[in-house]
Amino acid sequence: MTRTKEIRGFFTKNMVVILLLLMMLFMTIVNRNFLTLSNLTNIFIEMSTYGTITMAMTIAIICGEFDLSAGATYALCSVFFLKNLDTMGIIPAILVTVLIGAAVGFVNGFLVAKLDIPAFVATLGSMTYVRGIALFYTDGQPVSNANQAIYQWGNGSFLGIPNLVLTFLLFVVLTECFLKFTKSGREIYAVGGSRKIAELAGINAQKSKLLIFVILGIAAGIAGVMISCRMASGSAALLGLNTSMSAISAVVVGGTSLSGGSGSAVRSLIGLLVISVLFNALTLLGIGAYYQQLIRGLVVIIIVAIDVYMSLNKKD
Amino acid sequence: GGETGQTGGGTDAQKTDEGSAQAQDTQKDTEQLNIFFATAFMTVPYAAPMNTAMEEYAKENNINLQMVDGEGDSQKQLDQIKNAVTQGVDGIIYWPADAASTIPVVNYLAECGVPYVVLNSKVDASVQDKVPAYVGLDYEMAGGISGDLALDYLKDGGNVVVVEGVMGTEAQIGYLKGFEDKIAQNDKIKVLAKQSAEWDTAKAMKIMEDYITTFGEEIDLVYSEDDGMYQGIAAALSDAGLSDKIKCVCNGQLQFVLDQIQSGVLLGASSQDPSVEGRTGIEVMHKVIMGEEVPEWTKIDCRLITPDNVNEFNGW
Amino acid sequence: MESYALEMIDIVKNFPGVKALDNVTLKVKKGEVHAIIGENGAGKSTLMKVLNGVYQADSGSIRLEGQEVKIGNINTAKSLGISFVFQEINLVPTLSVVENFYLGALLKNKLNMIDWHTMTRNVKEALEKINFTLDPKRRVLELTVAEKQMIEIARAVSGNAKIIVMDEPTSSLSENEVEKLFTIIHQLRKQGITIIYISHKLDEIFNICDEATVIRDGRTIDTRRVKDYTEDIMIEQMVGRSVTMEFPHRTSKPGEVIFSATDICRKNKIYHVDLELRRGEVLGLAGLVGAGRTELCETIIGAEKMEAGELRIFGKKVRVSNTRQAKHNSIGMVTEERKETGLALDFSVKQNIVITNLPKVARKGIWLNAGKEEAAAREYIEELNIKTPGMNQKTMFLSGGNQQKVVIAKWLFSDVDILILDEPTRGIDVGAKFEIYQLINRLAEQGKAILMISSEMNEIIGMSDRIIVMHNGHKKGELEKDMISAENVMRLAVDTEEE
Amino acid sequence: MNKNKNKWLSLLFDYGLLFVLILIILIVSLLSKEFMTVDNMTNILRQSAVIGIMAIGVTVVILAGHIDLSIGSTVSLAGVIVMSFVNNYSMDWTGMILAILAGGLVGLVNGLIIAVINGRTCDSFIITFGMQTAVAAVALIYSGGKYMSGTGGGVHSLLGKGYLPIFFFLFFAVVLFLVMRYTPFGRTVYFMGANTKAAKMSGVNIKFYTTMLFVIAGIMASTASVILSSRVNAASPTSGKGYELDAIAAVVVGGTSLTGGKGGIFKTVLGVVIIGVLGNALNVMNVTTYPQMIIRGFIIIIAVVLDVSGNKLKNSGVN
Ligand SMILES: Nc1ncnc2c1ncn2[C@@H]1O[C@H](COP(=O)(O)OP(=O)(O)OP(=O)(O)O)[C@@H](O)[C@H]1O
Ligand SMILES: Nc1ncnc2c1ncn2[C@@H]1O[C@H](COP(=O)(O)OP(=O)(O)OP(=O)(O)O)[C@@H](O)[C@H]1O
Ligand SMILES: [Mg+2]
Ligand SMILES: [Mg+2]
Repeated sequence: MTRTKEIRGFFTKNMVVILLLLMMLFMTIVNRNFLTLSNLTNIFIEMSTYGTITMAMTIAIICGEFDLSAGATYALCSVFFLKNLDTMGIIPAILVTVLIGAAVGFVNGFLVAKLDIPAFVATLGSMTYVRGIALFYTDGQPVSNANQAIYQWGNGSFLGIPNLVLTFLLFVVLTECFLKFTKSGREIYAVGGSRKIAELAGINAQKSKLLIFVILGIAAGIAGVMISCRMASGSAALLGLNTSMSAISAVVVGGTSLSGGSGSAVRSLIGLLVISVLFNALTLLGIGAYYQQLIRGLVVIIIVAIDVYMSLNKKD
Repeated sequence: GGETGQTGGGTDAQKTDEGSAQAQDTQKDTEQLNIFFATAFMTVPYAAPMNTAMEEYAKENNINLQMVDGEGDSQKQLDQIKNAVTQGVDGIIYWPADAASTIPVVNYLAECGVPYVVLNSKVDASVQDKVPAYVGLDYEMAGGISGDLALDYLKDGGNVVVVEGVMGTEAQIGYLKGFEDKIAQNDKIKVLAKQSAEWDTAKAMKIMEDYITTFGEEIDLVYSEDDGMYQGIAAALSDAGLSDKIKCVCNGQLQFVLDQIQSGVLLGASSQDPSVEGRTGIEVMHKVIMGEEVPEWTKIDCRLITPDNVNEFNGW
Repeated sequence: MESYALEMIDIVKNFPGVKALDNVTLKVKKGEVHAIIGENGAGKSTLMKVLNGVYQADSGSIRLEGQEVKIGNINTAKSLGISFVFQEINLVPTLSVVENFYLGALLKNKLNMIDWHTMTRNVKEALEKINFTLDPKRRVLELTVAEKQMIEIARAVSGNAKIIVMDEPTSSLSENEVEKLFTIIHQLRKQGITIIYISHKLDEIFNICDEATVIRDGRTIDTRRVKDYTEDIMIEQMVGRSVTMEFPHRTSKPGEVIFSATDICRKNKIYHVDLELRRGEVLGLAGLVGAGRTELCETIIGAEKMEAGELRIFGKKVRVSNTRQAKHNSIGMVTEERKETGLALDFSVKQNIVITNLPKVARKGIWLNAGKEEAAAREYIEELNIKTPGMNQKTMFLSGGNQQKVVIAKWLFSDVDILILDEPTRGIDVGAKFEIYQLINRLAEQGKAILMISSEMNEIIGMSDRIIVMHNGHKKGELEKDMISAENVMRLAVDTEEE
Repeated sequence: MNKNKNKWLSLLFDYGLLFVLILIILIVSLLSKEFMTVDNMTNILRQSAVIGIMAIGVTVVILAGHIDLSIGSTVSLAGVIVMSFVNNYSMDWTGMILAILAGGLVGLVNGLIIAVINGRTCDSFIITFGMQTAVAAVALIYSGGKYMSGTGGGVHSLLGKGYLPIFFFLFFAVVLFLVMRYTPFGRTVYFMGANTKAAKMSGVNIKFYTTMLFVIAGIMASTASVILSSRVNAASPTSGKGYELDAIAAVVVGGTSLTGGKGGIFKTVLGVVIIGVLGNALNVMNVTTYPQMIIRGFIIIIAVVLDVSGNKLKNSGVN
């Protein structure tokens, strides 16, 4: 009785991991290109930029918020970095870019934390104006930069692991540590779980909310630098159009509820992997783009629906 | 036909690195070629007839064609192409999302040794010389054809409004430049306003309505950068009862455009046939794989469509 | 001259439209247990929220051990050595017990990182100290209300607070846990810690308090040693008139069976429960906290999935798979958590009252009629004596007891024949309680069948025609009128032998 | 004295949007003589009709504490369905009915899933996002990814002409306004938004209501799409992309709270008109695309800041 319950609990808890493993197993059997180093590296490289944003999004979602403007910020930071790299020099350009990301995040945070604007609206507004600024700044033209140093870094690797993947993994580890072992991190959980109760316990919820948006902005800035290094180019019109929603879906597919108060970086990493592996598999299997899109939508619906349904029945 | 994005189906799963392995497990006697098509946008209407034409050619020539949707994301395109190379394809057709982001893709393609063709949009000038073959329209020339028409219509000068596509795309830049260069020859022609409708019919209609409000019958001519947007412009003009007073020129040969030229509402258009573009693209790719000589730039036929010759064109 | 641990002098606090505190003075002697009593809405909780800095007083002063202090926020209160057990549970549901214990004050190690190890150990010790076992790693959302309340108590007493405020700490505790709490309070007093104790249960006051302050309508009425009080004086001071504390007499006799439930099962919660309800009858549902009474009733009204079982209303078999069907079959339930499941706090009193039966205030059942709505609201505000500045006041601004009355009003308005009342008097002052008892009688006399859950022994014995006792999701027994006694109920409720 | 001041402020915030609207209209009329004409005003309303119909549909969902991100894709799907009939088979009525039913079906699926899993706001956010992706794909598959333009003629091509779009917009707005304001159904939706659990325990069939609300939003979106396709006499499988955000922006600019239970149809109409007037004004004043985006973003934020602080003031102010 309890045994079957335990087993069921295990499956419920680890549904996504099991799904990931099954998917990988299936792909390994049907397609010998799947389990190759280069394919797996490709999967990781692609997720490294928006994965970085996903980590910050995880923090925000734990705090009960999310950000629709991350993709626009990402685009703004990328074009800014590319345009100013030559005049500023690499390190200052990186710093200023990240600072711009942080500034956008601060505005969002101020609106949400101090003025009590729902994040959906605040970031919907900033999504529009930030992209407007990016487009205005570049006059809508794609920007490129021939700087070899950043290009080599963006496409180079260390000990066989691509630099971008390393940066991303570092970000995962930092996020996990921040969430688990720092006071600010734990306060984010408390505020996400219940803002009122956290405040009664003397936690400064406004500070936490401000912080998560600044972190998001910084992450978008870093991701902007990363993509610029990899592609040596950026486009205010095209970059990051789906990034925010992809990041949110990855977090949710990983099993973190949008209602806040729980979640972890590792879970989001798994969510990212599920989505990336799925994409990769569908492409390797030669599924057409329209059907891929259909499957992608259905997968999000099904995973989330099962997850929510299970978590509601878990109390039994 | 919803199969636009669909390709050979299950056979892809058995794809292997060496072409020889393929022959064993299929009943076909000749070796099947694997061609990979990395689209910038698979879901834009323009892509649909292009894909269909390519598939037809592929079927006729026993080619296994795999298409993927880059969703306008240059990084995604890079990764898709890397994956394709990992899988071991015989040739890659690359339709870049934007010019600037092509640098790392072309660098990679040049390095990996897989033959490739660039389709629809040019690559960044800095890597132009590495590209073995480009298939595409000369957008500037196309814009020039429309410009000539305008020049002809507005012999005594007049006022022009422009409805533009997504800013920063090669098409938008070329269409505008070609057109503006031409009408600059007559300094009595004035451009009153330019707004971007982002290739969207409904947005174009709104912009046209607002043009009508602002300038009324001061407008003598509308230049629509593409045919899809023209549908919205035509609707706005006919609603306002101005179809006779305000004339249009546009680029592209949507069936609707041909009908309107036939009935004399639309002055004329520069032709752009996505089917021809697709078919030429894969044809050139095929030739490149077979080791045949191809020109550096295979220009897609572009002519002026007028009521006299409209029957020579196939609408899409 | 005795030394006071806390003096709150001439505190005034205004809310829009409400003078919640009107020159309240409270003086608490060091090392004593001091009770604050008063009707619902008297201002007890508000006074305590002024003490912890959630609200700022409009005027007045606070002195701790003679020193005047300003309390701007809860952290100041904490640092001054005042800790709180709030009327509402204040634990973050998604976090573990350990983390809730240290909420806002997590321990860090030398590396400035969270010290999980030490914290877990400390929590275990703190829980042991109050004789309560619980895995500190469990998430709070998995816990029962009682367990949560015990954590709050353990948290408040574990620090080195000099003053501990407990605002109705026993309202969701079972007898057993109340005992534990009283033991703790005795220990604390021995250690010289001052306790402020707010409760509507007068027997508790007489049991553990040294001194009591009565507050009425935001004003201090009296402060006396508890031994100088009698229950009657206390009640009179609270309500401003004399009230008999006997349960009002009911004239009606139970009639025919109008509702029966057979073999009700709910997965892992309720096992094969049968019950019958007669017209004009009050059936008590007794049991310890967590016995599954709420769960049973939620199953009956279709709020939770019924695994097996059969419902008959007026002899006819009915299917109730959601709450709407229950209402249509004339069953309604006043839930125990009024803020969570009873009211839309953003809605006005009027809107909350009419919500269960909107067609009744609509012309032709389609168009809502403002006049009818107001008439209905006015009627129930008067009948239940709901204290509100007006029927358009948002219910979030009412005191707990008045909120409860609105929830009851809402179900009275729906005209159901079978009314389930889950802890109808929890957190309600004696005056209001009496009114609710009268109301229950009136409903019974009108021929309604009432199923009343209550954890208060007096109440369930005083009000019921018949009592069903539950334990762990099982029906343990049924007591007819002549068998009803506290001993019999307790014997069944704590019965540990399993069938 | 202080009380009086509060009263004025609260009045200002209550009708703040109306003031903002009047202010914008005044300023723009001064700057541009073309703006303040009957033609242009009808023009604005006609342009706003599509987003407007979507917005009032989604308002109902938002009032109940949910959200629907799939309505943009529903517009795309309904558009290609209706145009495929208008063109290929010349059966406008069949096409329109099927298109509207398709919208209802999308809503039904949304609603059923969310009802079955007892989804909260955040769950409907992500479920309808998945639906957005899936429905967009269905539109692509159905149309083969192609443009569909109409040949004109027939009932369908009339719906988008002249005053008809405005009529439909106002018609649906009035109907839904009356339903939400003066019927038990509407009141129950507000109650659901204010406290879903309490609504459930008060005998509201939450699952039924949730499903119905999404169906309403779906049908409104597909109706909007029929009008849109008629207006431009064309549809593409991506024509509704991003419309859901425009519609939701209009709802929140109008002052309906995303947490549910507060706001209403009238506010949404106001929000739609403000956004419409603003967009038109910027176009008429020949502001280019990018600065327009920047201004639009800030307007959304400012409108909501005003609204939220107004509510705060009211809750702390006179009752
Ligand atoms: N935030 C607020 N805004 C407006 N009025 C309030 C607010 N908080 C409390 N009140 C009012 O102040 C008065 C005192 O409420 P309080 O909660 O202190 O009563 P109480 O004595 O604790 O009652 P109970 O025994 O029911 O808990 C009530 O009339 C209540 O309606
Ligand atoms: N022995 C137990 N240990 C832990 N949880 C329990 C135990 N027994 C019951 N519970 C849980 O306690 C919760 C409270 O149950 P329920 O509300 O039905 O009790 P009740 O008899 O109505 O008590 P009350 O209403 O007085 O809190 C339920 O979630 C139930 O699953
Ligand atoms: Mg109280
Ligand atoms: Mg209970």
